Amino acid sequence: MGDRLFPDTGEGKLFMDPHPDKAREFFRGKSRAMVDKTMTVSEAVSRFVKDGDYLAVGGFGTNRIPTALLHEVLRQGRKSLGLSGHTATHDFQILAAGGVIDRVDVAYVIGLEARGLSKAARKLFEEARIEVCEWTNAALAWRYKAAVMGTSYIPARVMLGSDTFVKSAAKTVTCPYTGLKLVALPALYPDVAFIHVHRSDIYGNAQIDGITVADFDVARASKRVILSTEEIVPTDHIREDPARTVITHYCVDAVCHVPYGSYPGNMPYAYFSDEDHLREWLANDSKPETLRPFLEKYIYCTKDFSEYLELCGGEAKIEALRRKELLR
Amino acid sequence: MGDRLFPDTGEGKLFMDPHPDKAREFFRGKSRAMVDKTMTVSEAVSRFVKDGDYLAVGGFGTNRIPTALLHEVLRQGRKSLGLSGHTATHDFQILAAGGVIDRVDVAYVIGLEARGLSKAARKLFEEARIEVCEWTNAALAWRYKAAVMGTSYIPARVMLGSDTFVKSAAKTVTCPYTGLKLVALPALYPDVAFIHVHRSDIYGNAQIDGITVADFDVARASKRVILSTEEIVPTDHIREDPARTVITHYCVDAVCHVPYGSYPGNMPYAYFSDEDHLREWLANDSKPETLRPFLEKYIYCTKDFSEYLELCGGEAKIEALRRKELLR
Amino acid sequence: MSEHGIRYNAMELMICLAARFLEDGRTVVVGTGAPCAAAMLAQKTHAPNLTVFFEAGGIAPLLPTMPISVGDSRTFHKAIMASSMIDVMDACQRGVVDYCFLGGAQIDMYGNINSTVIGDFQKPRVRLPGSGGANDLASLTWRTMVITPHDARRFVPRVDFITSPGYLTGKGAREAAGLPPGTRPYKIITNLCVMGFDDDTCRMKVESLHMGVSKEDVIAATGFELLWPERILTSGEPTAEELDLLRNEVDPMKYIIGREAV
Amino acid sequence: MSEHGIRYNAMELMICLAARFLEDGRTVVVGTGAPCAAAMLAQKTHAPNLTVFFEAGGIAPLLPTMPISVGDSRTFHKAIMASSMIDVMDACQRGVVDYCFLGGAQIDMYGNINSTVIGDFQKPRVRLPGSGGANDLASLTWRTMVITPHDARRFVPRVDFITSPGYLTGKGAREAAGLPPGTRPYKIITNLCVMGFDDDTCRMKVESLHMGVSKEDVIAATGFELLWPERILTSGEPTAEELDLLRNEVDPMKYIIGREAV
Repeated sequence: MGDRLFPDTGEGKLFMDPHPDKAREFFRGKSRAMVDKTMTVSEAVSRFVKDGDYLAVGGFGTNRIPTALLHEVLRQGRKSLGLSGHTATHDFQILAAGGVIDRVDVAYVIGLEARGLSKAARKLFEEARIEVCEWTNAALAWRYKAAVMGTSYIPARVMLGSDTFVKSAAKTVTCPYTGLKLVALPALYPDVAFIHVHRSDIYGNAQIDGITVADFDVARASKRVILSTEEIVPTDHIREDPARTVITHYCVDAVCHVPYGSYPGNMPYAYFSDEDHLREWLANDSKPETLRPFLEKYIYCTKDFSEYLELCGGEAKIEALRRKELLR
Repeated sequence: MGDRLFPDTGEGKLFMDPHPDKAREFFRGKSRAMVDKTMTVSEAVSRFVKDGDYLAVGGFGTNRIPTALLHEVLRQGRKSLGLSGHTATHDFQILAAGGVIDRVDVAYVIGLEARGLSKAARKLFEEARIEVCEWTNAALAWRYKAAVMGTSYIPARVMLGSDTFVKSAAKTVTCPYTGLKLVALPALYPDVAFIHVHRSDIYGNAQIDGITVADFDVARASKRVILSTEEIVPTDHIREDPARTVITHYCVDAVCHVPYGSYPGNMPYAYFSDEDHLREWLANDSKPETLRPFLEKYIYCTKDFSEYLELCGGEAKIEALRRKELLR
Repeated sequence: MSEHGIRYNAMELMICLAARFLEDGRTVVVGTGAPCAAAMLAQKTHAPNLTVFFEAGGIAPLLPTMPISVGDSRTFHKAIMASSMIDVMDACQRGVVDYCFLGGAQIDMYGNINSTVIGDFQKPRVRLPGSGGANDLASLTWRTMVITPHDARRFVPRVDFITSPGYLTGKGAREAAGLPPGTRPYKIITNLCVMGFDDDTCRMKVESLHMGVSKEDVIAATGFELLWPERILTSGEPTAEELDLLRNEVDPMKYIIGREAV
Repeated sequence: MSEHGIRYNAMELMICLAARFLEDGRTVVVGTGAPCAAAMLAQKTHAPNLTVFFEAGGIAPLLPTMPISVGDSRTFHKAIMASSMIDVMDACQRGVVDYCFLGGAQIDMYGNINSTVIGDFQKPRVRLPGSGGANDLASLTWRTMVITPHDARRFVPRVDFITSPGYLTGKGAREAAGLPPGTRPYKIITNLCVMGFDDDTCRMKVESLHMGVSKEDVIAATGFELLWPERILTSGEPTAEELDLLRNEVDPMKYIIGREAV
């Protein structure tokens, strides 16, 4: 800063095309039919996640996260994925540990908030094994919103003057009404989104209890959406209280029934985060020699999420976390 | 069209300043305290609506409309108001009949959808007694959204190529990422908003059942907000289900308890619209000689909304409309 | 009128023809009246999986009766979602919505529609309600349809005001204006005929005449020169099943089909 | 340490001092840890009407325990609204949010903060989490506060990376960059002192030294030249009431106040 002219374009790479006409063509071809989309996690990841895809993850790092879907990406050995690092904490930790991502739009990554930092995740950056473009939480939220709106950008007032801007792929624009300098945030249309919800019908009409974080927008901005859900409910249940719906069927490609699917993350009103297991993750991902057996044990050698959950303490553990969540 | 170059700026007048710094200064000074904001409709209109103010009305024309507040504006003889005509049907009809508005951003006005058109409202235009700027429903919704976001505009893809654009105050911009031509919709920060809700606490934390139309945004975009509410509930009630909240206290200036306050409009899950009374309005506002006595009877000579409601049939009428709403 | 001895009126015919253009598994934004009836009929016949949006926020309701307003409580009765106008308009702009239905006071050979003003804008002879969501839907949904009475006051050489864009001035004009590529006026369904648009000139072109309607009838009721196909088809007629559903399930109170179209 | 014989640690002192800067009837975005504790303490003392936001969407909760994450279920426990990140960020950009608290690995004399990278960006010596919402809050809220340990590794002449803007290069630089006028870094609260910023130079300026801390202590722990007032005040100490509330109601499990600050 200071002794140089501030650029009007960031140096970062724009990983995803913000052109709304390309997104429109995709959305035009996508079915809006209410057909049964329930399938296993394995089938959903196998059908809707391809090597090289750019991924958006719902929830907030360790809260209402689609753990089962993230694990399955590792199990199926996907590679070269891109990621929207929108407060990506345990989700980023899993993907980084599995070596499945090679580029990331960063708002917040590698940290697990107050819990500390993932050394395995940090190493990706320090060894320059990942392409990085900087943003902020609001910037990524508004980039999703621009996509939801089917426009190519939204103007905002963040990142201005900072190196966060310099290392982003943003550009500045001048407001035609006020002459203000604004940041044009390019629309972000992810290839695929993973979102964990409280309940969904078989078509993907889904409810979330509590804060939605950015998931109203993530579900609409993404070309393909895989839901994991605590519960599958009849469509009548959705229709009884239509103001509760957050995600609608025409956005969704797959619905996977995964009870406790946010574990070890917090699921509001259902179960708290398992801080012991998250500490175990942080301890084990600090060195390759502990990380590999840890991943073998919990992910690569488990058939699915229910086996993982059993290893972690199963129903008894969930019951304890439920009591914690409900302050009992 | 056709034989002329299409302009990159509409000819219409921008009634409200879209500059976010002016709005920020206003919002900075506005109290965010949770203090008792309950007051009568008369006090709310008297304190928070000034001659010349620009008004936004919640709901959708004949659905969940703040009738009591609109009537009170006439009773208190406000003048030279501006209006956001965002599917303004019966609300527009009331304001037009009272001669209190002199400028309007039009998306949809003077019509009452399938019911027909208000002749009194139409006459304002045909006699050029009102300044007009054209927009669309989506454009006004996005203009509110730009204000909610605290930016000065949002780009969109409507109005392009049409005379609606030519008679708007919009400008076109070029997207810095795609080169696309887009319409820059200027932020709309109304001076004051009237919104009718199902329930609110005394601070203005409020819930709406059913579609929110644009009211999530209207409440946040507007400098001053007056709520009328079917019911006042304890704040604990709001806190029991925080995902239901649509409007938060720091947006709100006044909370007026007005049961059946959307009458003769529809209030979802509570009472249907009174089509007979709306027909009476249309019949009577067709000529000055019938309009004036009609307004005298229902508005100017009634003390408040409850007197109006009594004239219209009171509880018995509401009970009939409730049965109709609930399909009984 | 009927070939097979089934009687129906022009409104019933238009609704049935419109319904047939709505493909299953797609999305449509409807208003009140005939478009809503057409969508409901389509759902009850060939398109059970048609998702209906109302622009005020109702998504995929189970309509208990005909709505009076695009935002009344019927439009989100047992809906999949009671959402917001911006959610619906965002979906249109994102390319998720396939069809819309519009009406208007004037329409020209390129499908441009006027619902704003007759005469001068500043001091109009007749002021109309304005765009509402019409311009948005005509700009953003993939295929715009119109159900309208057919007369020369309405089908004019030049609309006084383009509220909602059709093909504007012809081929390429929508794209040049910045409208999303691939969106277009699709079908005009009147009490006389069904019209589409010629791919090359983007001008309105008759596709089929209703039973008992002559080419001359249509020409007389149209204020501009229409294009005609080499072979003029006859529009299909409502089937007994369609009429039964329309009269007994879609609009039993005859709010819509009780009106004569002209 | 205490003048009045009440013992408290540095974390407790910083939280109490921070709480006092939060005016009643205003709004603050907090994260977990000390900022959250400060806001809770302010609510229990002079600012019962302080509205607390969490950036993931929790608005005005009744916090039953200290949140572990900015988005965990505590952050919207019995909240006024369980909203979304965009609603909170929109409120910040609209000018509705008065205060925020940030932290970081490095801070310079203009209050610019680095939480992205130490060393080279492409191949960093130490990679940090990045902005998260920090840049947003520093750009958009009216007054940015920092609670941080005070040492020369942290208070550096030049941050390796400006993640979140302070005064950038000095007077007028925020406005020139396009940031909303009137927003600014406000208070830096450390284990040694409270600092503000000089109106003319926009440089960090000591306001008060904590009890028992000397000017030399602060100079030694700061990697750049600080401005000093003509008369150096002594920071207030926590009152018995504040400590009681902090220890018994705000953080009874001592998640925050059990940590030593340095």
